[in-house]
Amino acid sequence: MKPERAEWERRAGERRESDRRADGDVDAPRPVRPLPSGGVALDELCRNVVRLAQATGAPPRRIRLQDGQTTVEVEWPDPVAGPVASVSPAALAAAAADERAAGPDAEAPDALGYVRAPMVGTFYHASAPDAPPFVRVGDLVEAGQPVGVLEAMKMMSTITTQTGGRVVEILAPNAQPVEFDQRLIALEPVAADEDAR
Amino acid sequence: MKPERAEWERRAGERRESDRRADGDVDAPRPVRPLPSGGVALDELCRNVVRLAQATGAPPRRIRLQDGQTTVEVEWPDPVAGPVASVSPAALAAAAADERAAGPDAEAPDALGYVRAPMVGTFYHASAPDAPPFVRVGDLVEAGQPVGVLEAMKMMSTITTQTGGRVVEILAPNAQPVEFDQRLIALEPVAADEDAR
Amino acid sequence: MFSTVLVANRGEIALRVARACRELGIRTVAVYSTADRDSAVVRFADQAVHIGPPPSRGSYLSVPAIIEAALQTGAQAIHPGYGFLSEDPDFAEICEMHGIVFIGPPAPVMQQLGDKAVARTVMAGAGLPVLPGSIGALTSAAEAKELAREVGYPVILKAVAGGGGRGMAVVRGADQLRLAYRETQAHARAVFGDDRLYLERFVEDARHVEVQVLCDTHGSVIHLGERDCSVQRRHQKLIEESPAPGLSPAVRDALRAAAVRGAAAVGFVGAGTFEFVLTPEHEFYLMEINCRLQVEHTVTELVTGVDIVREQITIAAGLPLSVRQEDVTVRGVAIECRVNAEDPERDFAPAPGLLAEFVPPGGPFVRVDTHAFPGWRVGPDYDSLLAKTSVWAPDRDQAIARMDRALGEFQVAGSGVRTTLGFLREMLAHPLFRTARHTTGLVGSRHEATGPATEEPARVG
Amino acid sequence: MFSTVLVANRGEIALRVARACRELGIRTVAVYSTADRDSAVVRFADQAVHIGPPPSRGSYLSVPAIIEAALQTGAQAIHPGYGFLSEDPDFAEICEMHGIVFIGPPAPVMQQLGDKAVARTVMAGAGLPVLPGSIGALTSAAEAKELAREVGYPVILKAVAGGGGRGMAVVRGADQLRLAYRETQAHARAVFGDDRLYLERFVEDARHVEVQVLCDTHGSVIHLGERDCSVQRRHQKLIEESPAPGLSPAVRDALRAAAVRGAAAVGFVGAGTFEFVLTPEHEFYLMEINCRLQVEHTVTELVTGVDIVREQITIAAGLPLSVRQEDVTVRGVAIECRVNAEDPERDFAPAPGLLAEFVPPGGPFVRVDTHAFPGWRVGPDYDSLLAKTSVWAPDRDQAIARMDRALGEFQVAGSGVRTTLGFLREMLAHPLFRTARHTTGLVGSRHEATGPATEEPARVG
Repeated sequence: MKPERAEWERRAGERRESDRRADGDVDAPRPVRPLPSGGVALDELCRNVVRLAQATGAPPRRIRLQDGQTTVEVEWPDPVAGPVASVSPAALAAAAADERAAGPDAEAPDALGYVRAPMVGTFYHASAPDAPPFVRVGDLVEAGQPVGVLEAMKMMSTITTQTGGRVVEILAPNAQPVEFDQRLIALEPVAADEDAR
Repeated sequence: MKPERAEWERRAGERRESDRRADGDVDAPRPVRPLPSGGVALDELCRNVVRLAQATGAPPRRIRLQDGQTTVEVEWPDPVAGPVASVSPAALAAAAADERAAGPDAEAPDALGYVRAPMVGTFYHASAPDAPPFVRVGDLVEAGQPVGVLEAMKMMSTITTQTGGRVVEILAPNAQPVEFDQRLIALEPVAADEDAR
Repeated sequence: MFSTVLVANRGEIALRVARACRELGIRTVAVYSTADRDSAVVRFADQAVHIGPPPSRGSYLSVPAIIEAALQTGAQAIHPGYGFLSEDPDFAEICEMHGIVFIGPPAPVMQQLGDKAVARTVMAGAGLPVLPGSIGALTSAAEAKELAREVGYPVILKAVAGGGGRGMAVVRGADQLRLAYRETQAHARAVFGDDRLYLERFVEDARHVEVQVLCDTHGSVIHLGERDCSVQRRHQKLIEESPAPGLSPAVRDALRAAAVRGAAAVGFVGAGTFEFVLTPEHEFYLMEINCRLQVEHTVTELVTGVDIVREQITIAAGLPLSVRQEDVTVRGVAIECRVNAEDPERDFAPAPGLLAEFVPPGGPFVRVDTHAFPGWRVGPDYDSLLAKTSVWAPDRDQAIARMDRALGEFQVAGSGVRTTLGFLREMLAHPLFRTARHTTGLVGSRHEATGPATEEPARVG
Repeated sequence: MFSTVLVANRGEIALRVARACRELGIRTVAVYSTADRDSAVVRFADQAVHIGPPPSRGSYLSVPAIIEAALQTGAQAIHPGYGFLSEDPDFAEICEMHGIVFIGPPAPVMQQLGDKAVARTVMAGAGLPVLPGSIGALTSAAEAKELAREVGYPVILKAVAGGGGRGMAVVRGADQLRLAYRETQAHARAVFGDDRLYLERFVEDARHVEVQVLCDTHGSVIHLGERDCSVQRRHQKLIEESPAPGLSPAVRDALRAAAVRGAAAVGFVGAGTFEFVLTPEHEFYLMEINCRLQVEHTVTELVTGVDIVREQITIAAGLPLSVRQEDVTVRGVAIECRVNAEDPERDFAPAPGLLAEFVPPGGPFVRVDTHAFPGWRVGPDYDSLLAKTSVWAPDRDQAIARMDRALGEFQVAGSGVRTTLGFLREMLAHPLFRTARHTTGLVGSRHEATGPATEEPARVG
């Protein structure tokens, strides 16, 4: 009984977490946790929402922010009935659908690029247990370069990066399961001249 | 079947109407629960809400802030009911539906006062079928003056007005059933000097 | 059959009754207080009448308002639900005076059984086992003390006009009797307007088992099996099940037969419940008889397939019962949990508020009776019952697992809102409950005296 | 018993299966596409794995992704629900290769019954009545024409790999045969990757009656009565009920016996359905056999009390059936209505959108199976099933009244969202349905040919 309930609550927490992501961060950087206090969280939220609203021309319908004990939730009226005449319901629906489809890591486009898992499997940093890893933090990689191996159904497939850049972090540990679309490696874009060097 | 469904929809309309009313028929934010130590949080909230409203051109419908034991919840009226500058056809239709469903008591707050039914019963304008009505439109009445009779369980009770004024309209027809709290008679306040004349 | 029925109640039970009417093709009239103007039954009913302010004495307990509403709307019958006016013989009589059918037992039967001391005497006369105690009402604390000495301690003092778990006190020794008498008397006077008391032997480690009966106006008296309602907190039922677990066929049959005999003896009509106390030795004694629908009727419906509210209505319309005793079979096990808007962490204080989220459980063999929905504001004016979750399964273990699953998926959230969901799951997981060895002492409040006096009638059944 | 089961499906059925697992004390793993990341089963399950993008070929139809997810999470068994991979013998084999139990019939049985031409031949051999038609697959339009002449028009052309109401065309005369053959063949090739066809006599004014069977690995083969699923629109079931109304005891027994005989003949294991066409003269002929849970299993559960999903799981774990044939009794009548997010005013076009309001019906004898909740976005990626509403009552009239009541209180609203609620109530009120004289032609689309090719497997059962 107990573990089940704990699990449930954990999931409920996760759900709220993902609600938050799905609802809130389209364009603005996600507040870095932990948040020091409700006031600061609110400040952060509002600053970002202002940017969001200015960028999109339409206020969101609802925003909720929660961190530990702190929760901030904001809802806007349904634009269909409200004074926002410029946005059609269809456009809103489409926008929301886009948002929904964006995936688990649908974070604001930040400066980094990511190599993502093309499917469920086990991610390996190297081609064999005793081989050196394909890439290390700090390495410069080019588009098309192998950066790891994914094992699924006993089949090994090489994972290549679609963009070049500098490896900032290996996000998925070696020989661990990964889900579809999970971020594996973070890449920092490199200026063309630097890239050329 | 059909009347049942129509009735259902009518009731659903009523609910929306009263939701709207419950949400607050004023423009100002309405704190639902006072805060023991949340003065700062509230301050912060309101300041930020102003920024939000300015940025988006529309006030939010609801804001909730919770920090540990502290909760701030603010609700704004649905824009359908508020002063909407550019009204969409959908909003108009919704408003019209609300009005239709709202019944006799759903009027905007106005300068009028009302004599209301103290309980369910049948309202009579006069003390007997052949007697003259207690009041007519245009009459001046004083607080405590009889203005009608309510019959409930075969008992007649005199209805008196609690405030003085000029009778603007007799809202409930003679010898018809009325519900609790239903508006029976509309009174217009009369200036003290006029009253004295 | 009636063409229009007025439902003189609120909350989940008003919706329950209105649903039964709708299925019978009967037009329904809801009545509501100002606090309930947006309630589920007001949405659901064919017509709704605003009868008074939030305090129930001016609305759900206002006989004139309800009668007027019935006359205005052309209702031919009134279903009183449970609580409020459901066991008020005066109300039943006034209905009759106005040509309105009261859906419940005849007023004289309610009068007789509503006086617990009289009911005790009448039922003893009909051969039902009653606990040793007073014959009729007590006249003084001295008489009570004398009687308690004969009966033997512990004893329980009960208000003659009580019921539903209120107006009673357990007394463990002679030195406590006088004070308990005074207090219970004062409580009874305050709550019921009738300070008469009676006294019985008090059974430790008892179970609460009750038999559902149905009686029509054609002389049929049947039972629909029994329920165990031993999981209580301060005499308020929390979890109920049918059939009562662990009874021998002989005891089960004797219980059911006693109820049928009792119902026949008083000329009962409608749906009623015979509540018994069951000792650890599986001897049983009549506690009281309820002349109304019980909260927990759902579990009986789930195991028998009989729609008790429908039967109440058709009986009141003069029709015979839809089933004979031999058609009634109890299949599997049903359990009901009462999900209340209360905070178990704060001694079950009511925790009202606006329901931001409300997703009841669903799926196989789960039934939810609730008036709540997302956006409904649970108010402070009435009792805290939020939803009844009932499940059915072929056996008790599966029913418990199913209930735990159902409660686990019940999502209720809202500012200020707390529920007993977690507490109920703890009770379900309790080894004594799992093995059906629990008594009314399970929740640990059995020895407490009468609860606080509140305006609302308690909804124990 | 398994300690962890992976549910390889989505929507209401994924939740249904996860609920059964929870009640059995089994840890549940949900898999989800990006479109379903906030779905009810993801919330409910003990663990959830993101397996692919919204198009089902990369997620719910991706065998590698699902097997990997099972291996990662330590799932010992996979329940495939209905649709998607539920009747894919290759998937069942791959599960076995990885040491994972596929909860369903053995791969060879699915292989055999999945080929409708083979199934027809095998079942005819086992003595089940099949309609006059081809033995094995047709080889040419000319052969079809010759056969149709023998059998007599109208005939129906069906894809060997079809099922679930897709890949079929009724042919009323020799002049239409060649075109229909070409079109159906092209359709079958496009949708099933297998263009083989077979031909049968087509029965006008037929009813669709199916028998639910359960078979364990210990040789027990039982039926759970039959369902009538004649209310269909373009071969998609809309309303189902159990038992099938208006059958004589002889026909009912013969139907049930035929299904049990057929199941035993092929060594069936798990839950299956034998679908029959019932002529106006109450002769019946086998149509096809489904090797999976049906959408409408709920009505059988309500009348028998048997939890079919639970039985599927315990059968797969090697346990014997929980009931013997003599323990199975059909009590009362159950009806299911499929509430789809479709717009009946626009030819039942899917009407997805965000659910602003979603309050399913409740109360006595109503069961709702849904993955929807307020705030859930009904997406365009999958089928439009929003909720299954099932009711039980002692008789068919009461069940219809109860269903109408339940659908009437179902509140669904959201921008763009339309539902079939009103349409279903019209069907319930139809005189032919009320008197159980309806056939598959009730909705008026029986004579239409194959529907449009869509990516998703149709969820007819």
